[in-house]
Amino acid sequence: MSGLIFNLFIFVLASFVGFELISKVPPTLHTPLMSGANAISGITIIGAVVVAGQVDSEFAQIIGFLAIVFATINVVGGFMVTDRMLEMFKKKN
Amino acid sequence: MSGLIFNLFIFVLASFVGFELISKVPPTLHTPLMSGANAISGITIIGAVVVAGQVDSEFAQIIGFLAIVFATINVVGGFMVTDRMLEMFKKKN
Amino acid sequence: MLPDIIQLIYLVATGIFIVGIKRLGSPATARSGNQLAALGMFIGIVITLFDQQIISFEYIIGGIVLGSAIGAFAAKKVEMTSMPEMVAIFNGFGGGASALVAWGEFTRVADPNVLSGQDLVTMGLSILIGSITFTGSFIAFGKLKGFISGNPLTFPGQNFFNAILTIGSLGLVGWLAFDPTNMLVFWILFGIALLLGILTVLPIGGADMPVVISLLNSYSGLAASMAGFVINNNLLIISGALVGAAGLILTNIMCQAMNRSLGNVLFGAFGGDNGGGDGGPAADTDKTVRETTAQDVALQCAYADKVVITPGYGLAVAQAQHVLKEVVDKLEKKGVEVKYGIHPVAGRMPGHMNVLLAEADVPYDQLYDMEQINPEFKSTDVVLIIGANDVVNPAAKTTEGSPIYGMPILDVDEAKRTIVFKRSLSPGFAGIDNALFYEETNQMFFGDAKDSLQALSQALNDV
Amino acid sequence: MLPDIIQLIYLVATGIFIVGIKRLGSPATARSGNQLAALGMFIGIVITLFDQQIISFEYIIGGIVLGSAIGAFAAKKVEMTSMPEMVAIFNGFGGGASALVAWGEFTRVADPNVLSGQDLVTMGLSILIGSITFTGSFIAFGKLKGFISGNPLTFPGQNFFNAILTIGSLGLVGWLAFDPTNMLVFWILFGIALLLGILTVLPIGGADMPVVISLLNSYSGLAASMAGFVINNNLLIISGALVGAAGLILTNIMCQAMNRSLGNVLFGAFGGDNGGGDGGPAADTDKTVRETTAQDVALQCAYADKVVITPGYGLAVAQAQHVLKEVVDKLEKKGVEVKYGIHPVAGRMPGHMNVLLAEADVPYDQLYDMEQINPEFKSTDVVLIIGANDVVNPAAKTTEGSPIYGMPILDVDEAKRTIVFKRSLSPGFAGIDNALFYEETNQMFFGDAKDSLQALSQALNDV
Ligand SMILES: NC(=O)c1ccc[n+]([C@@H]2O[C@H](COP(=O)([O-])OP(=O)(O)OC[C@H]3O[C@@H](n4cnc5c(N)ncnc54)[C@H](OP(=O)(O)O)[C@@H]3O)[C@@H](O)[C@H]2O)c1
Ligand SMILES: NC(=O)c1ccc[n+]([C@@H]2O[C@H](COP(=O)([O-])OP(=O)(O)OC[C@H]3O[C@@H](n4cnc5c(N)ncnc54)[C@H](OP(=O)(O)O)[C@@H]3O)[C@@H](O)[C@H]2O)c1
Repeated sequence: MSGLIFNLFIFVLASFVGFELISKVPPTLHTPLMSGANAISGITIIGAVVVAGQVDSEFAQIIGFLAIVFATINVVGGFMVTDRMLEMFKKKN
Repeated sequence: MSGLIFNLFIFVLASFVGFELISKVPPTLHTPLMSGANAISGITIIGAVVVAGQVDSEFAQIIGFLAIVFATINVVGGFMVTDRMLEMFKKKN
Repeated sequence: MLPDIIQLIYLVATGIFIVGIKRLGSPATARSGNQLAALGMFIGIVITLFDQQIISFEYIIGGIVLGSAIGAFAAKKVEMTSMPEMVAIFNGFGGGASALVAWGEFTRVADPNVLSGQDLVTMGLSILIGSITFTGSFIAFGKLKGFISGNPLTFPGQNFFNAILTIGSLGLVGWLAFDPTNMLVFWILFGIALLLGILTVLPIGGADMPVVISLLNSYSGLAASMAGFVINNNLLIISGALVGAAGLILTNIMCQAMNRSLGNVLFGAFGGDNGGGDGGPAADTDKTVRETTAQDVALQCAYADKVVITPGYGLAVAQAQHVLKEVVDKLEKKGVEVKYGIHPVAGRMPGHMNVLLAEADVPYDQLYDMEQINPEFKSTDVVLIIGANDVVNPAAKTTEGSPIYGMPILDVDEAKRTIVFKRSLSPGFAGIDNALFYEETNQMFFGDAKDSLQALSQALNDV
Repeated sequence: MLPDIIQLIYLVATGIFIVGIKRLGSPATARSGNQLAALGMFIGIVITLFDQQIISFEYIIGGIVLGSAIGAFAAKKVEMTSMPEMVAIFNGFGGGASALVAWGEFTRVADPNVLSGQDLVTMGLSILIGSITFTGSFIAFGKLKGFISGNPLTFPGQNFFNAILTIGSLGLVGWLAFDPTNMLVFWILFGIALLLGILTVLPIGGADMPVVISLLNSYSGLAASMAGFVINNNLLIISGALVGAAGLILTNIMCQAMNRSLGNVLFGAFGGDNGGGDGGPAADTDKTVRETTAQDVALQCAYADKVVITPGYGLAVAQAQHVLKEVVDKLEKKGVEVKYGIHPVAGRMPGHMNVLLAEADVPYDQLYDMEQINPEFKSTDVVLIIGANDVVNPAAKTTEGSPIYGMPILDVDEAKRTIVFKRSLSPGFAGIDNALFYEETNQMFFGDAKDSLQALSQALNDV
């Protein structure tokens, strides 16, 4: 079985998980959820690390560096901002 | 990446899908759902077909034959019985 | 056909299964969901026939024809009220098939030493789980059918013994992985697994069988998934895992509805016989109950604005669903508003009442969940409690230490009048007395539910 | 470390992400869910550093340090009310990173001919989707911040032109797969993708930006997933797909809450400027409104049994959440029952009001969803409508053809008295007049919401 097929399988299954997870979220949490999901989409940082860490091409490394900077902004900023938002959700004690 | 790892990935992802799908089913449907899921678990018929269809070992083929009979009972009986149950769920017109 | 194309079609079948299961989760789409799942299965089977490994077809065709005939026959003949038994037995066959697949694959390779450790482990697990499912399901079937006593069959130290067997069998799976040519290990593993299925289900009370079946259903999914690891088949792994996870969640939901833990169900040796009423502690004779007659009930109902019906296990025993529907139709014709209030664990399997009433053509939008109906009792004139007991027992709210304490119940005592249809004062499944029977606002209509309802139907003609 | 072990740890990280997202779906667990997701990310990054392909670390460390500094700074400085902008810009960076990863991978291989067709297709898609996300997010940011006009910027045939560009870019992806050494194709694809991001977002009204951001968020997940296909990384594929699907569903939920289709949002050039009140059609001058004063409102509220507060976009504009809380505290001290009724699309982003009120320390169990609060208006004495307009506009029920027709609204008119806090009679987001203002039972309290509430708070001291 080829790698592409494998990738397709996990892509499809993960999409189903994503669909099911979100289908019943109250409006209150839409914005934090959007922001949290956005932070997770920064996972592309892993790809950036792979590109920046190889030594086949210096130019590719520089592109990778830029990709890391971009992705890290997304990840760090995203998680922090979400946390700030959620910190304020307190239950009446 | 080895085949086992691939299998583990799809196993885990599919389990998550299964968990999420069922978490909010009304009690009315528990029995049909149980019965429907049971029919799907007869998917092992695919394995039985593979075992019964090879020609490496006659004995294995006979085991495979038995497996097919068992699995087919599960599949055919399961889907039909579920359908009979669900047929009765009608909306007031 | 290329393996890649087979895989892609498997992926499509996977999607169909998922959508099918999803649709099974809502009354309006459930039937199409089941049909979709069957379609997915069909596609999966057909496409597997194109697998290059498959050379000989006689056994395949023979097996499918024979299996289909048996399955279809059983599915057509079974009565609606025997559904749990039927699901149990089908499930047992499924688990058995998974164990057989692993065994067949093990036998196929002339020299098991060529198998990798991980293949052997999944094989062992598939045999273990499949066999437990097989024998366990048959014991559950026997208990429900009454071939085997519904009482929990226990002996001292049983849980301990079963634990040892479980650990031992896992050890054997490991052993087999290191020493695959040792057929003795293989056979002992097989034997212990079959035994485990019997020994773990015997000590469970007959009335808890639906939960056990749901759990075994989850096992058979897991066994299928393991078989998928053995023959390296995605579709098998995925659908097995789907069903395994779904079954586990469902089991959990069912336990929650009874306010019990899964552990309590499996090891608690709870809930003796399967039918209510025959035996059990005698009712408290100090207190008095008010008896009533068909004529009186007919009058009360006919002049009520709103009547709620809360059925229970007795309705199934008496097979009174059709007469009940008749009574309701007559009441509605008289302009009375009638609703059914269905407790999630009324009867002996989840949705028992729904299936029963559906059989009598009661539209499902007339059936109300506990959460929906509870606020309505305050404005209800008469509640007819047909063969229900535990699900309306106030002890669940008041008596700490009672086996049903904490279980949410139908708040029938908030209605102006309750009328209980049952044969005696004997307790139901949980084996405890019911204070509701002695309430001021309650009346008892003794007798078999079917007879009583027939009399009521008769009496309604004259009102 | 062996690749298999890396994969296993990736699998663990996958599980953590899934549980994290699940926990993000409920208020009580949301924060821990976010933290779990961050943990999953951390594990994923650390473990990737053990990948054998990774040899040089300077760029990695430099990039992470720089990116973290910028991200942390921005996250700390941003005000609560600028959250949507911030999410937009972060999202743009994420999409950009995915495009860069694909580009870097493309550049890395000296001879692109060694890449297989499928690799090239996923690369092309990654660049395409990533770039659209990048520029699109920045336009959305600019619109929200006011750097770019919030009005829909359209030109004739725009949708047609964009459609051509989209099809063209997909064609270029295919071309690149067949002719990977042709750098011209590559650059044109890159350029068109960047342009598409700009052109598809410009025609959308500023107030629809939250929906657009959610959609772009879904795109950036998809772009990450495609980047995962390019470098063959499971974790990337899975988490990208998770976010892609979740974003899509979320976008859909948001559109539904506004009773509009996604197509209408994207191509409808709807919802002009981002702030309500400045401009818009003049109010109908024939009908009369009843004005009121802080003293009068204070009296009415103080002697009410039950007051419901329905905030809207004006609360955010006026930044009046803290004063509002002050007023509510005073009322509660006087024994008045106070609840907040939150319409799902009040404000300019989903949950806008919740975030705002949470900032002022309003506990979330005092906030009621539309479905929960609507049955309560009948028994409510006074409703304070603070800077809300469309979400209480009865035109949604009565005026067919109105842009909000069919949107469920807060049924404030069922209460004994409504008091609207806003600066003028000008319309809100949908640009339509509101018949509620002219109702018998309604009073207007004109002025900036913060000032008005401050006056009310003052007045309450004297009641
Ligand atoms: N639904 C599930 O999935 C499930 C699974 C396992 C266990 N359970 C348990 O089962 C119980 C269900 O409660 P329930 O209220 O439905 O039933 P129940 O508490 O078991 O009571 C049933 C009653 O029906 C009466 N009955 C029996 N045959 C009758 C007949 N022919 N005509 C009239 N009445 C008849 C019996 O009283 P007489 O003998 O006096 O007639 C008995 O008291 C709960 O304790 C639940 O936890 C449910
Ligand atoms: N929540 C979302 O996700 C989202 C996203 C996109 C679009 N929308 C749309 O946005 C609308 C939301 O409805 P809404 O009722 O919250 O808001 P709205 O209909 O836009 O009305 C807001 C009102 O607040 C008043 N206002 C503005 N600044 C104020 C201040 N400083 N003090 C007091 N009042 C002030 C304005 O009137 P004056 O100028 O007279 O003061 C305006 O009429 C809906 O149409 C919805 O579809 C929502």
